[in-house]
Amino acid sequence: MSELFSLAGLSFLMIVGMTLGGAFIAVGARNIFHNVLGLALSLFGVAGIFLFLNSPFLAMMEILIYVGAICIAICFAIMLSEPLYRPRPPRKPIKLLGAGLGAGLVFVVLAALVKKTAWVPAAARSDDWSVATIGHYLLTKYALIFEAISLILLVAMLGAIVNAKNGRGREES
Amino acid sequence: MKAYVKETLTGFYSLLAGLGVTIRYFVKPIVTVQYPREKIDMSPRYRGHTEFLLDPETGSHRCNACENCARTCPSGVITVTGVKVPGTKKKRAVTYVLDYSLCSLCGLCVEVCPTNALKFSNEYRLAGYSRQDMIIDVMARLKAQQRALGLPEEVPPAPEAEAPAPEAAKSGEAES
Amino acid sequence: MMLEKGLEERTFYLNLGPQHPSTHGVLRIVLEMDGEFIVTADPVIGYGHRAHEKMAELRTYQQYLPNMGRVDYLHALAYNQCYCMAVEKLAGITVPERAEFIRVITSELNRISSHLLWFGAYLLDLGAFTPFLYCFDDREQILDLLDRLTGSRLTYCFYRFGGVPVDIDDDFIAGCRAFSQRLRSRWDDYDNLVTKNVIFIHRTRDVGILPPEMALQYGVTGPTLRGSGIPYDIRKSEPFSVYPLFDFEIPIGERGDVMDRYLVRLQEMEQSLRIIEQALDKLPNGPIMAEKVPKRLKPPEGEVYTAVETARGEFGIYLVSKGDVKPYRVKLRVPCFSNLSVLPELIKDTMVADAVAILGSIDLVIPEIDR
Amino acid sequence: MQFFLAEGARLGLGLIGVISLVAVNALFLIWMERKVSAHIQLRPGPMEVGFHGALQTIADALKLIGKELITPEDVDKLIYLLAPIVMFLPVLVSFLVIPFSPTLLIRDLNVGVLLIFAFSTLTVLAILMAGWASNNKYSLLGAIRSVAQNVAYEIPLLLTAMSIILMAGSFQPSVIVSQQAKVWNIFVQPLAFLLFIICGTAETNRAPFDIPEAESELVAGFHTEYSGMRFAIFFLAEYTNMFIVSAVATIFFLGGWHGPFLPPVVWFLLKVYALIFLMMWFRWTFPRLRFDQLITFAWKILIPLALLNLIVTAFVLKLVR
Repeated sequence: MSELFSLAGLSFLMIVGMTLGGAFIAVGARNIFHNVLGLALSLFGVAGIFLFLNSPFLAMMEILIYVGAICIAICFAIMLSEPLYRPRPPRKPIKLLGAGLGAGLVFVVLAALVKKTAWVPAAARSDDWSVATIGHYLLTKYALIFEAISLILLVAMLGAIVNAKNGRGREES
Repeated sequence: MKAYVKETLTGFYSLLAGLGVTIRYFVKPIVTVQYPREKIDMSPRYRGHTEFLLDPETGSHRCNACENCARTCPSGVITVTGVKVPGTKKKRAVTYVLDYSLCSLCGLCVEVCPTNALKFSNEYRLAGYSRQDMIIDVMARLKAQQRALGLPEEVPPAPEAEAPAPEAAKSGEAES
Repeated sequence: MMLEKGLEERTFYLNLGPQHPSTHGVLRIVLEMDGEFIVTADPVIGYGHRAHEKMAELRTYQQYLPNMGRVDYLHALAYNQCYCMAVEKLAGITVPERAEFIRVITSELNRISSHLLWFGAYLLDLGAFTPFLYCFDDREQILDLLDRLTGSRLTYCFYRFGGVPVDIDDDFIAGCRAFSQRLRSRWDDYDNLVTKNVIFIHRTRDVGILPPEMALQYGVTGPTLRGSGIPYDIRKSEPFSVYPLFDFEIPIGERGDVMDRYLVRLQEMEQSLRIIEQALDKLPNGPIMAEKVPKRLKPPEGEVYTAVETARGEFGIYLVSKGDVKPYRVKLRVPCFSNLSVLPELIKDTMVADAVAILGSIDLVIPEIDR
Repeated sequence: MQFFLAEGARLGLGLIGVISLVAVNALFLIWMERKVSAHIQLRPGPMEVGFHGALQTIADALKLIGKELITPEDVDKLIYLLAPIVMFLPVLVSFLVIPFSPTLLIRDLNVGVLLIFAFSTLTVLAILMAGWASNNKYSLLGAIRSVAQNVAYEIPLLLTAMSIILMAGSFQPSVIVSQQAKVWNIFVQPLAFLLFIICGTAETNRAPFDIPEAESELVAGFHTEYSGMRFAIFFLAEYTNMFIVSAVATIFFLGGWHGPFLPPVVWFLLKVYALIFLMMWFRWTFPRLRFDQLITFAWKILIPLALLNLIVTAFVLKLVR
């Protein structure tokens, strides 16, 4: 327990707090823009956890892609959503309960998994984050994931183009 | 494709040309005037507010308070009062006050003056904190000019029939 | 932005003005926007109303002179000229030729200075700051010249009924010639900095196209009309003063877009330089003031309309006299009012950035619209 | 424990150094911008406070500090207050990894370049927050424009950065710099340099890409409603962003601290300020692009060129190695 009060421990607590707090804002806030900001905060915290796991590259990617790109994209979507001055529908207790139960279930399953897994110490991984290594991994060990992501992105882009084409009907300008 | 490449290249060249112009001006000497430190001379015909022309013969003004200027002024800027000079049928101005805040600098008063008593001053730095500062006592300016030149100050002829309007005199005092 | 329940929220309203950097005055345009696109535009005028027309009825003919420089302060001399022409026509005063020449020279100088200011301010609207200062450097030369002649730098009140009060001297003539040389030497820089600039071309080409028919319907005049390809210029079509003596062209555009209006104004400056040079060459000797202009002008009963070509278009004065020292009625036909009325048509379905570009290209002087 | 103390002291010193650098740099840059614009426009610029107005920005900063902090009605208060901070923090973080000289750098991270790019994306979030929270249509329009612009320009920026990272084979700034001891990358990758400068100008929202704050259209864009020190922080962040973009460009293309005779730090700063001058020169020469043209420019010209550059780089590297 005492190691939680070292510099590293304190920062860990801070990061976990950020992640959890951000997550709560993300689901709890009633202003949709606040939700996104909460999400950004939470993802920022996740990046910090990656740092603790000795994966600075992933941490940076987390910020670059999730905070920098995804959240911004969500903000964009918000601009197209219902205006905020509209009265918001009241919360239904049943829905709240259901959501809470669902989230609890996921948590329990994850926790059980974490308990069961025999964790390999991180030291076994290499510390080499050069471009060559990452490229190598992407085309060998993680090739399937890489390709799958590319496909998804391609589909998303095509969808975006189709939507943009049909959306406004202002092609002439 | 060819057009695309060509447009990109010519566009890029045009940007470079623009940069060339600005860098050439960057090393040119400046053209502006550092206003309160430096002052440019106004052109001799600059239409500032009016003031009395100092008649070199008499060493004083030529205004005979005919009030042509006051009447012709589109904005009613001018208040002039005069008294009868004893022994003649002529009048002579004792006060001449401009409300410069209303003046539109058209110069009609100078043109209409039968005795050519008025001229434009070169003063352009006229700033004030209140409307009172914009009321210019032309007679006081003339007297200051006379003092600077060492000319005798003119004693206004004793009022015979009409006395100068008290308001005008008062505002003249406030100014000087 | 509370909207009524019935109105759907697809659009919103944006106030461009009354105080906005690109309206150059107190003009307000209510824009109904769909995102960055403008659905409708509704100009609201009258913020700078000074009752110039009513003032004419309360003042003598002479006293109304200074007002004329203030209707459109950027091309004040043309307004002066128009009013003087109207009164002279009414009172039957003939202006000596030399005075007419001086009027043309100074008015054309003033036109160049107006166009230069427009050029700079327009680039300012498009986000380029520097050309503005270069133009002002050039414009300053004109102001100095006119200052030395007329004694004023902006709201000139120079022409008088029957002529001009002050003759031009050799210094002024030399100054005009030096200026025309100087301005010509600057065209290259302006071209490289602005006209050929790819960003500028993209911002102005095919933006805000004003078809000639629409321009005629709305009574648009001046460079805005000529940009649409209609060579209507009062100096040629209803010649006044001594303009028929000079050889100059009326530049017109082809497509009627913002770029064409811009080019027309640039070329007009060149034509004005030509007029000035010819006028200086042909300048006759003689009096500068008509003889026997009464100090208390009482034109006979009657009415008269005169028009001149200002930097913004046709300016006309309709003057009714009942034989009094004061005009009975003065109606000013100002070009910007008509030019503004076409604006909603032009900026419909464009983006805000284009709206600003189009608004600038019409070259509005707001106090002139409000009068 | 000792490691943490030493590291903590280093970070603390670094933080103080960075904050003072940010402040002094912004003061200097604002003065420089005024002088550069003034001389391009044939005027002298500020001349009154200090030698040639050198202290003018300090006077202005004092004025801004003394101004009332206006919080307009109906703003989203929390976000409204947070936005300047979110704008400013990532700027500070980026300084952690900028190598001013072989020795003068706070943390030599092996993902240093990524860190700068990652944190620079937060600027967009801050602008969006400011624009949204201000409850002003001009602000919101500015924010939306800013987002679209930054998303569009980040892609070519990262693509050009990738070609340099490919050459260096590392994300570590000091490694990228050391590899340019003999030949600067600008001579190997002139196109990439050009693209990087263009995208960098766009990323910092500077003219001709300053549409989020286009004054002739949107009054002041996303920071229309901000006053006093809050406004000053946006200003500070803008100028510090300029510095960071120029510093990254220096690391990538101009050989970082390398240069004869003068000490490395001086060389580094000289190069950075030369690039900043270039950006100022752009600003005072060009008109502003229209919003859609800006996006078109990014997608139709910059991204294809950046991709092409990346592919050619990879190909040549494969051949050489």
